[in-house]
Amino acid sequence: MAHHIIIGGGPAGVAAAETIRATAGPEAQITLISNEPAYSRMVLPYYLANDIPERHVLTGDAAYFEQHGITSVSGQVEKIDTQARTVTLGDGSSHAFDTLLIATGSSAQRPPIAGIDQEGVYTFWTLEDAKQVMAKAQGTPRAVLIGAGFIGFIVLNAMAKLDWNLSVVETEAQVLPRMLDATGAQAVEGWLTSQNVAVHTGAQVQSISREGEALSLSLSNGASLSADIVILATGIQPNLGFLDGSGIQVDGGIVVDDRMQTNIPGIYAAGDVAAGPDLLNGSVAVHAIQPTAVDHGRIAGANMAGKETHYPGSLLLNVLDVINLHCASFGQWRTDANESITTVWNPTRPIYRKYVWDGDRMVGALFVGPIDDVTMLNDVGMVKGLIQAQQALGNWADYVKENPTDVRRAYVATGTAQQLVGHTLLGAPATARAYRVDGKTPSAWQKGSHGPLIGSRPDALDTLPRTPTPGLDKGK
Amino acid sequence: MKQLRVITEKCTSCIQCELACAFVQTGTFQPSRSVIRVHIFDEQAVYAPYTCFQCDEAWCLTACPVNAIGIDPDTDAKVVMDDVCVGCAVCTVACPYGTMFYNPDSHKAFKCDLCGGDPACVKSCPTGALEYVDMDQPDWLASWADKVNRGFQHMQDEEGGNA
Amino acid sequence: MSATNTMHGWTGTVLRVNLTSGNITKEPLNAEWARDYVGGRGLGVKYLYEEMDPSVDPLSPENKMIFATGPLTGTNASCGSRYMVVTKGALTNAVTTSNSGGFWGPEMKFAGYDMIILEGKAAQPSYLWIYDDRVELRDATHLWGKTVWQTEEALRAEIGVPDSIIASIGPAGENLVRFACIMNDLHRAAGRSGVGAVMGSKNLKAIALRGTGGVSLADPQAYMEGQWAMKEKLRQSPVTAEGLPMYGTEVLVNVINEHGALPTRNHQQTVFDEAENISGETLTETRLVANKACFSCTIACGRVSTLPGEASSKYSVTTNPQNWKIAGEGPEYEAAWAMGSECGVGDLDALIKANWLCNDLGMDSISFGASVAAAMELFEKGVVGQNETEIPLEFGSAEALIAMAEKTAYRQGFGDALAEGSKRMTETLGRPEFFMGVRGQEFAAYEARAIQGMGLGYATSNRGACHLKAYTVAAEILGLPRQMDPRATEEKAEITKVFQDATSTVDATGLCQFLTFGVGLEEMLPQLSAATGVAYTLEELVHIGERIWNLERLWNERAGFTGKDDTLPKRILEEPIPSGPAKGEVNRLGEMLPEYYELRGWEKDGKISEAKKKELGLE
Amino acid sequence: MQVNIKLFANLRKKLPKGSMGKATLDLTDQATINDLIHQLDIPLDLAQMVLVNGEQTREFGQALTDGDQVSIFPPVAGGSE
Repeated sequence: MAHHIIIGGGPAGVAAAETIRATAGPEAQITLISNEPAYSRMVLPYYLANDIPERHVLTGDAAYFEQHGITSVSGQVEKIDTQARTVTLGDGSSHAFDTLLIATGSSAQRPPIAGIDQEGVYTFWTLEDAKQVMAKAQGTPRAVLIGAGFIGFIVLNAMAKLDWNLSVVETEAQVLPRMLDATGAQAVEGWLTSQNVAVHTGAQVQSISREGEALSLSLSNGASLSADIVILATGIQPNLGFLDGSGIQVDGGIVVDDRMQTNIPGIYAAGDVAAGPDLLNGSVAVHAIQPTAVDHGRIAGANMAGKETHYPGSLLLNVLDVINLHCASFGQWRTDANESITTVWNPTRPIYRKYVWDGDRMVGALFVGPIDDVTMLNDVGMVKGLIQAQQALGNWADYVKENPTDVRRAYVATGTAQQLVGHTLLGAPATARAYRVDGKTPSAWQKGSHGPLIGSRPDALDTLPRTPTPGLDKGK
Repeated sequence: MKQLRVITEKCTSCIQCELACAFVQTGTFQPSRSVIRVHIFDEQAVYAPYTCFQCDEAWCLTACPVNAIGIDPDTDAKVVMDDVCVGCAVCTVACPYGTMFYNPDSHKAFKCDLCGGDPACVKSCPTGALEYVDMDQPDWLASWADKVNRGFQHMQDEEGGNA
Repeated sequence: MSATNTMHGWTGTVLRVNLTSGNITKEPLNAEWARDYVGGRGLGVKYLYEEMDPSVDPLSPENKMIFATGPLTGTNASCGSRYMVVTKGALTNAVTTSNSGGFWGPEMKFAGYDMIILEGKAAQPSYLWIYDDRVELRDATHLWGKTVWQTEEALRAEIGVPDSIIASIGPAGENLVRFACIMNDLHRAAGRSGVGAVMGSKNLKAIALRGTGGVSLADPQAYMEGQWAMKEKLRQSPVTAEGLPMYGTEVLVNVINEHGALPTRNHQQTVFDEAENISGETLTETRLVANKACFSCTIACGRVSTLPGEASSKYSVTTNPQNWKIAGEGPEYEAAWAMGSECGVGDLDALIKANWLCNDLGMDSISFGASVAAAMELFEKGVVGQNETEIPLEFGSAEALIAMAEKTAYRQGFGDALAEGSKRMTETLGRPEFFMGVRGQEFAAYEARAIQGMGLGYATSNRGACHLKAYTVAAEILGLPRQMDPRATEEKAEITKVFQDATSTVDATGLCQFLTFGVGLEEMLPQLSAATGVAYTLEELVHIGERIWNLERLWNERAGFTGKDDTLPKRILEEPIPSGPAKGEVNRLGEMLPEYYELRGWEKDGKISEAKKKELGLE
Repeated sequence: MQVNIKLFANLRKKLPKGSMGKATLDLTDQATINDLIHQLDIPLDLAQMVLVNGEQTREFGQALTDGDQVSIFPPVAGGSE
């Protein structure tokens, strides 16, 4: 039987392993090589915030992998030989594969700041990082977050939940430069200030020095910050170093086709390392986000198992809870050309929406608004649907441009849900992952039986008569 | 498997379904915490409750980084397990139907779980606009879309004329 | 939030907005008053009574306005949608309690308030934006002049919250039309007595709401059993399960007309020969698009009607034709009567159009229609001519009706006279006998000469002539709870008192009066008690209704009203009905009123006795 | 004898389309209101309000006379602001 090797135990790797098993059946030989336990990075801040215990961070454990016939190998891949079709690990061991998936993810960047290697300065990327920060934090420390990007903000939210005293320093002129435009960022910055988070944008940290127990940060804008903990969140880079000389094509990420296959047949890539098809424009791009990693893994897994499956492409999307301010972004939101955007901006709430149009199709969107705004959440999902389906809105596009907070009508009238429903990535209904924290079954109603809550309803109530509605065409 | 069917013609927009849903989800009447939402399109005189279809692709489930969403073997409903969900909200942007919600009190995702096979919304609908029946795919979306669209077309035809 | 919430059913918090100073405060609900007056109409009147001098000019800053919900508003109790606007009526100078459904009242509860009390007058046009505990008084200069529908659209866009619920006034309220109303959800009205004019006098254009809180219950399980039981009874009632859902209130056009009790051409006749054209049957068969429910309503009497094709352009609308969509709500029976038979107009399309105009411009379609009818009689009798009115105000003229709707809201030409309501208009023109109403407020759609009890109800109604404070039509025509002879005066004092008191209680709960066609206080009681945790008894509920009724009366006494105001126009008391089934009848108020006073325990002149005040805890 | 009948609300479906609820019926002499209701196939409990020449009556055993005007309503209600 074919031997499938997967490098990397993150979401992409695990999804691929499971998909191979489900597709190829019990005979397939699967090996998962990873230098870390299988866990989800984006969950680490919630671990930091004490929302979840450590075991909830894991996406699989030894018992689970064993039960699913996945050989788990701990180690660092040093080299891939595409001719011999082997991978070599740091301990010198070599493993032969029939198909290979590279899902090695990315690492945190360390910016060149004087004094960055001191105690009390942490990246927040790995489970080990998280443990270090948690060990260091006592009470409600003063924390400085360097880098106001997506990852940084999840950490920020966790620190805010813990009531830490927070400052944020961002080199670019705005926070969340890769998730929001200037107006959206303005909303977030105002909100942060109202939540007692000090925001320094357009400022670099020039040096970090020790002053007794505390750290002192000197900023390019002249400010000086005192901190107990400094968190570095200045971006990530794909883990590609071991591919040098392998002949695998790299362009920002590992370039893959719509089956997630690299330029070398039988070798696939997925997740943060992969530059895969973009849903909207046919190009390839790295979308280093959780849902894309899982999609990549599933598509790669199916193809590795011999079931030819094509990926329509990933949609760049992000979502954040910034201390109860909800932010979401989709697709190509970057343009500011008046003719192709529709915006709603209410600085006091704050509420911000931006839709980007290509003709009568929506190709990008931004949302900022209070987290308790249930209608916005509704619209966020529907806008995702409109973009994903590349729905031609016809006259409804004009309607949405005139009534930007009324997406629902257009969504319904254009039959977008109808168009999306029934379509699946792998040509079959998705299955629930078998790995369950604490062995929980995803069964039924967790909030207790709702029978008593809703009371005993008389059976006959089903049949209240109602006027048969003649419908609008009656008058025609 | 059984699914919710909405008969838009029968809906009067009374939102009894939302109230029942919020009540079983939270114990109080707060429609903003309901995961069934009645879309009221007054200009087209079309009203319809709308909630998760328990779709085959289960975008929420595959996107969840902690595997907090599973499939209830009894109902096929995709259910969120509160104690596993971390509230990252990724499912809310992954779902293309607008039917994944976020509870601002608990900071958890929440969605229709079909009440374990006895949906409170169906129970509370006074006009029979909601049914819980065997269905492969939701079969009412097209007629709903058609109604809203026709109403809109009609509106546009009338525009400009002195009504 | 300042008040701690230990209450169930009630939110426990009152929002107070002083429009003069811009001061916004939250205070705990007076729990003792809440117990004794329940909510809505009762509690609103109690606060108004305690806080305000009843003799002030209703359009002065000294008048207060209270938006009050009941403990069942916002629950899933069938029809738990109501809020009440309590203030001194611009039309009547009496206490008024104008009730509306839709989604606004529940949203106010969800935002966390049982009541909103407005005081003073804003320096410039303003609106209130309430998102849970965040309350802002904002400039509305840019909204002033907009119609109700435009205001809702513009405001919703401006605040960026699509599901916000808005109550607003239209041009009629801004221009202090005496019967301007407050509209919410485009087509729902706190309709009568000029509450919209009071809001306009305060420079308040709108109150926009978004609430994400909930209504909690003291005993959820008992409550749920109670609400199921009431729904089951409603399902069994042919009125609430079939009559109202199928035909709406409009079905009454034929019913009342067949009884010879449909006031026609300013009460000159009581049978309308074109009744069929404007009936609920015709509306349903030719113009109905859907029926629509208010929040939590299992009846859904609301009519969504349409004006297709030619019907749409039959009568021109000069103001804001861009507002017109393919479908809108109404007309309800009262509107169809006031603008229809009372004006002699038998064209349903004209009525739909005039009704939408009233909604968009924000005025009470009953008082508007009845005022036009009075003007038509003035025109017919030559008191006014085309020089004054520009348009011939002939009975039956749909064109005149529609033109006057626009002119009245903007107080243009003769519309300025109409905007004062028919009492002031007929007095100014020297013919007060053409005013058909009580305490300055025009009658509703039931001829008091043909239905005797309604005459007593109109004459004693605290907010001026009104069908909603004692709907004896239910007994006298519809046979609910038992059939009474409409032409007889016996037992009418008793049924009027019983209905007045029971209705006061229903109005205090937050529930809709239409429930009473299928259920009574005994069905509401378990829900009310389980929601609030107050162990009310049926006797107490009746007693509460009586207390509310008497407090309103006491308020009116202080505002200067006496037993002399408990009367009906000369036409109703002295001119026999000329034709039809009720031919020859007059209203025999004199036979009923003394008995009524006695049953009420009042003095012979209608003054509330000290003993009664003491019994009800009013002094 | 002949009586003129008017049916209202959903009782109208008892008569042919387009009749607007109105008809003139041939009845045997001495026919009562009950006979009429029976002939029209109206369930008794739906004949909530019966008016003979504008007067409500519950005396369904009452004999009708030639030329009477009979109106029959099912249970209905109304009255809103």
